[in-house]
Amino acid sequence: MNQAMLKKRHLKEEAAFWVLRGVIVLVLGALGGIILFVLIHGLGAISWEFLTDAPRDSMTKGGIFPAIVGTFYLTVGAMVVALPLGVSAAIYLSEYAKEGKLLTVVRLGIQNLAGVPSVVFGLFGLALFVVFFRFGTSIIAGSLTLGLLILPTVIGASEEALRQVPSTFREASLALGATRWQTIRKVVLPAALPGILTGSILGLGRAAGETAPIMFTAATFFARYLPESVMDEVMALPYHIYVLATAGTHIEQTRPLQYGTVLVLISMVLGLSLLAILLRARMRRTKQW
Amino acid sequence: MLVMALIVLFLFAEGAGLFVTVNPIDFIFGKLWYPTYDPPDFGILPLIMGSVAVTIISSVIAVPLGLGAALYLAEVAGNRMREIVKPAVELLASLPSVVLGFVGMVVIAPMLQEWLDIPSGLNIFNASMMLALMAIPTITSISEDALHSVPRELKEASLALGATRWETLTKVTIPGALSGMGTATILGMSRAMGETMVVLMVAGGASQIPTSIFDSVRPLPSTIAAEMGETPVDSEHYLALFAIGIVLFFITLGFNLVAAYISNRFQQKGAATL
Amino acid sequence: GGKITITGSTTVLPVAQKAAEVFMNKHQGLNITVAGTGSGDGIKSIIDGTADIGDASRDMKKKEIKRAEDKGVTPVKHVVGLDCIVPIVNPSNQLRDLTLAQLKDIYTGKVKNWKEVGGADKPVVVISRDSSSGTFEVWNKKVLKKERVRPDAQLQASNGAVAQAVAGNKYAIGYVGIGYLNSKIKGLTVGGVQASAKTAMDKSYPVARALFMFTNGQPKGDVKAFLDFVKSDAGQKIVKEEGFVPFK
Amino acid sequence: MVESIMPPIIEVEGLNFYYGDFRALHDIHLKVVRNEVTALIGPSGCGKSTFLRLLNRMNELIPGTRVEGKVLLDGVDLYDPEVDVVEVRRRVGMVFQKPNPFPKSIYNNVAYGPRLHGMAGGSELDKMVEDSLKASALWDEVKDILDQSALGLSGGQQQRLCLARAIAMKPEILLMDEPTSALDPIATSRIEELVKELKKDYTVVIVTHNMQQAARVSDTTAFFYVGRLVEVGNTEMIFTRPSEEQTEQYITGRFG
Amino acid sequence: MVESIMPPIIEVEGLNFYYGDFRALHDIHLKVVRNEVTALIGPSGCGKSTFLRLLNRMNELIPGTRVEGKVLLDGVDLYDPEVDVVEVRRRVGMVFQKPNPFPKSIYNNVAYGPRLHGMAGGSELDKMVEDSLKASALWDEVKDILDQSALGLSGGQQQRLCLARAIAMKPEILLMDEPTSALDPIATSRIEELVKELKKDYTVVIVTHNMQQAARVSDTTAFFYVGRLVEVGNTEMIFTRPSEEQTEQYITGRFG
Ligand SMILES: Nc1ncnc2c1ncn2[C@@H]1O[C@H](COP(=O)(O)OP(=O)(O)OP(=O)(O)O)[C@@H](O)[C@H]1O
Ligand SMILES: Nc1ncnc2c1ncn2[C@@H]1O[C@H](COP(=O)(O)OP(=O)(O)OP(=O)(O)O)[C@@H](O)[C@H]1O
Ligand SMILES: [Mg+2]
Ligand SMILES: [Mg+2]
Ligand SMILES: O=P([O-])([O-])[O-]
Repeated sequence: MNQAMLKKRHLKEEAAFWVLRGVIVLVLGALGGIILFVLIHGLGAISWEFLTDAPRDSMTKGGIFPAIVGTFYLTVGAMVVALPLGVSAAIYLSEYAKEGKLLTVVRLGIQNLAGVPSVVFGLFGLALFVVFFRFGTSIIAGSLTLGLLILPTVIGASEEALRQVPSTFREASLALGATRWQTIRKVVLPAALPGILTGSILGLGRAAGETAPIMFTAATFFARYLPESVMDEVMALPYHIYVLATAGTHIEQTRPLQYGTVLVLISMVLGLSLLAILLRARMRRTKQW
Repeated sequence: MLVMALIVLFLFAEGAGLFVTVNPIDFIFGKLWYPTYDPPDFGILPLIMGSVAVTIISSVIAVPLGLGAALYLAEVAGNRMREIVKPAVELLASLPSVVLGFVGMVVIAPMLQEWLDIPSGLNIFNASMMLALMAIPTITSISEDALHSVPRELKEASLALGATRWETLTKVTIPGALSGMGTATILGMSRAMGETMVVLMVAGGASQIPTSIFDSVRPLPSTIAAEMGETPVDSEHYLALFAIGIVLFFITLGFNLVAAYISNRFQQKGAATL
Repeated sequence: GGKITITGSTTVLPVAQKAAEVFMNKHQGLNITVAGTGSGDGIKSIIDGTADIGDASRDMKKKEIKRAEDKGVTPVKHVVGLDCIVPIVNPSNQLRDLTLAQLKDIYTGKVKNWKEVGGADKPVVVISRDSSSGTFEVWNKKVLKKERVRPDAQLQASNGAVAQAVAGNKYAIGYVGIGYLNSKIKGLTVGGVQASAKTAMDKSYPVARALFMFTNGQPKGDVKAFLDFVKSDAGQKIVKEEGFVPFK
Repeated sequence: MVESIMPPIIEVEGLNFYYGDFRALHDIHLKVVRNEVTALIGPSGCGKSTFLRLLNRMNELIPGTRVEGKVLLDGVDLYDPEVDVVEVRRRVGMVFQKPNPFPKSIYNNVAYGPRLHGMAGGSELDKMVEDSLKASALWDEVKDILDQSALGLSGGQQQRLCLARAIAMKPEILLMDEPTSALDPIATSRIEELVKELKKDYTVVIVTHNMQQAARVSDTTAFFYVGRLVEVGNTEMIFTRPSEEQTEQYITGRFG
Repeated sequence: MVESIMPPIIEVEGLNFYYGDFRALHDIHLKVVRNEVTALIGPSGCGKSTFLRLLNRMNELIPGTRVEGKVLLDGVDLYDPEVDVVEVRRRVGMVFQKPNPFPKSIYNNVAYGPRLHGMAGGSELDKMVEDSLKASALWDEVKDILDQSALGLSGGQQQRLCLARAIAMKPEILLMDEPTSALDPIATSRIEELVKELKKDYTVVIVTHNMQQAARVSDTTAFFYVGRLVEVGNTEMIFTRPSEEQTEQYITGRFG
């Protein structure tokens, strides 16, 4: 056989693979660079006071506690909206819906909902919740908006989790004379739960990091105290970063706080994603069917 | 589905009001965006061109990188590497956009201006780089799925015939995954098109039709985000912003439909069974 | 405790925020939230009844007054300070002064290079505000005489963002409320007049204006107490600290 | 064809089955005799599983399918609109090819069916679980670990657990679709023993691709080929003197 | 054990194989004789496929696996670091269980290998494709539709196409992993005919779960059981007078 040619083919392979390795280094380098940069600049700002106090002295001192809490409320609120809706939709889609034109259209709709820009969700939330339902700028308006935003994520993850439950479980249950609903409740849902949770955590992370949808529906610049009802507006981490970085007379003085806030937000969001990823990996490893 | 319908309904209910006074053709093709002057001009062509510009440039950056990363994950990475790299790419996907906007504004913009000696670091190029970072994970993960769904039997058949891994990749795997990779690219572009915070903070905000990649632009989403807060409910300007929302909605809808169409139409026929 | 929501002008925002902070220290249990979205939004929220206090860096427009009347709202205007809108450039720029006419030419796009107004041979990067901001409306009326800003002007959403952009850009020109001046940017004199408390008060500075807080009807209770505080000496001290001009 | 003397518990009359446009079964007539083991054999894809699943209406779960003809259980047509599918499945138990215990405890696997149907509670239920596990010859191995996950059992144990789970419903008929094909030789022979035991109390219909297994455990054998029932009769007869040529070719390994 | 007189083309010496910690093959010694058909039989999961795929180093693709021992092809160890895996796979062709033609034209399927290796071009390549298709007895059926997609062929035709594709590389050995298990009886017997034909020019190693098939086509039969090579020898001997009890139990259908 032609040895020279063989060698050339191997060389070509090596060269191509090195290019691909370069690509991945570049991509991950960008991620690493950003995280490192934020760490270096933000770590100095982090302190107990920063995490547990309200802002002081024209936002140049103090902390971001109200923003942390606000983001927490908004995110949990979004989950309260998205989880029941999303899981029911997923159950319907994977267990009840009959394959056909209608289902294709519904699926397409959900898929497209996932592609709707977040700022459009913001507009929608403004028109429907803030103005039409007269919720005003409030936790409830923001949560509903964010909830709808992450709905496709939750539906997708739940459907996937349900789909991964082997059909033999369903058949076994049905063959024992269980109704469909009994089968879903007693066998399918428990088996799918870890997957649904993972998906929800991912959704949680997404909701925590979004800015555009809460800009007109929930967020405010400064609030010292925690909100008292769901009708109150709140500070939120992503919005806090945005306004501190672009507004106010003291942009330069608040720079360390900006980095600190970015660091807190990144830790929260990436932490949630990491948690989901680890959970999923564990699930795959320990999956027994 | 209901949500989808509601979104369309409300966007239309609000946005359509504009077209009572403004001709839709003038709206879309008008070259001047002066929403608060008397008389106002509601021409969003510069905004559309701004969106198009950042979308194209960011794809130029993101597509090769995103596809390359997918190929790496699918074929080059060892098992151990994969288990590290894949979650890392997913983490990139979960970086909040406001953080990318922040980095682009505070870090990249001054650097660009310094190095390239350009009038402003807040421009198409900077925004596109940040948007590319958002699009890459989308492109990578969908293409990787596509590469994976090429039946193993086909890859094995090729290898068993004495093809190198690279030859198998280019001759069998990539052709088989082409539609998936196309879908991935379009969805990545759609993501860049709809992203708000990055362009709001980094693109510069000038409502002009760009002529260079270092021009500042004012893409559709950033216009909505910047101006919505200040405009009175039901004013013409408010309606115009909703109309922009409609345009944006339909552009991304178009992208998504094309993506869905491609992935359905060219779905891998599966292992060639009976 | 009670609650006050404040929203509106980004120019007034630092004053409102700081005042709220100090006021809350004195009145435990009172909760004040402050948002900064723009003057239009401040006035809008008074008309719509969505906030207790609406900040604005411009007066109400005829249209807005009409809308308020239609809704049966009587906005009450409280002057809380004065301001000069100052043209700013990067400190590396040698220029010191521009006339109103030169500013107009720059902003409308007639002048595109610094050398045309006596500077270096470099392009001018024009930075302006989103056209719905109060600062822009005043600038538009007093400098541009309602002509249009050149379309390639970069539009920023707040005073702070303009200051930032100019600080980071050698060729840029922008304009901000006097409170936003700092060492990273250089304020120009306009037709030889320096922006200052004095020139603002005697109206010799050509782009001076008042800063307002609006309420729906005469303020009562906590809102009244807060507004009284802002108008008091202690409040005006805050206005001064934030770089603006006390109205008395 | 050999007619048994015992009265049939199942009578299948003119059964056709369609997956969409594809006709998977052609005009099947078959009688299953009470307290016998009936084996279904035939090459891959001939319709054995499809036929078996028609006996407890499991094929209904597949969209786009259609049944014609009758399946009489004690004289009542299972496909009569009056008949409740849940009740059918309670009366006709099923064991699948791959052991498929629920990811629950051993106890809860067996108790699943009785609980659903409110058949028993408390100590009565305990008794029921014990009896079922004894009937499937698993009791001694698991009596001390009833609350452990069923997924921890070996494949053969899991399959016997699935059998116990089916038995706990006190069905009249047990359907088994290649119940040993995923098991090792020892587990296989235990299940085969069990099948022979069970026919005292139950009627068993078993699909198998292992002809020797059919010969060992069944009383009656039915040979299917591309959707048709080619031949049915006494097992010994089928394996020694088949009347059809296709049957002979198949059992001598010319194809399949 | 029966030793053949012909010189072996493959000698496997002390072969162990591990999927992670799981040892799938235990110390296998086996000789494959040139121009013979060697059949590998044994119950599901005994390691037949694993062993076969070690002969062209296909198992390398599975992460976390490990090989010990030698596989000598014409005296050269395939697992020697000097040896190029691409070259190994060219010399050792493979046909899989499920027909897996590329989604390309019939012509391009067959030409795939020769093109890769720069073996031929132009009319020479045409000739090569024709010869290979003739050798796999497919030429007459496809000679007019060479540019149509291979996916349009029937299952049996696809499998013969895969055979042609392998033959086009002019390999020394052909490995086949249950090549007929997805085919109908007629397609099966065509492939069996082919295998008998092919041994004139090639050495064939074939895995099958159909013992009659092994008896029909092979010269030598090797019986695997849970990762061990229990017995190997002349096919007739193995099927009539096996020396090991496990072999006998298996071929008489006591399990599997
Ligand atoms: N869900 C389905 N949709 C469409 N066709 C199906 C479906 N299930 C089975 N078939 C087809 O029906 C025919 C009979 O299938 P069935 O599973 O009953 O065969 P079988 O005899 O059980 O085979 P095996 O021995 O492989 O289990 C086959 O041709 C099969 O392809
Ligand atoms: N990729 C893998 N990872 C881990 N274990 C594997 C893998 N592939 C096969 N095995 C295990 O190795 C053993 C041998 O498998 P192999 O596929 O070689 O069996 P086989 O004899 O070909 O079976 P069959 O007749 O079912 O094809 C089995 O226990 C199997 O579970
Ligand atoms: Mg079957
Ligand atoms: Mg195998
Ligand atoms: O004060 P403004 O934010 O409206 O310019």
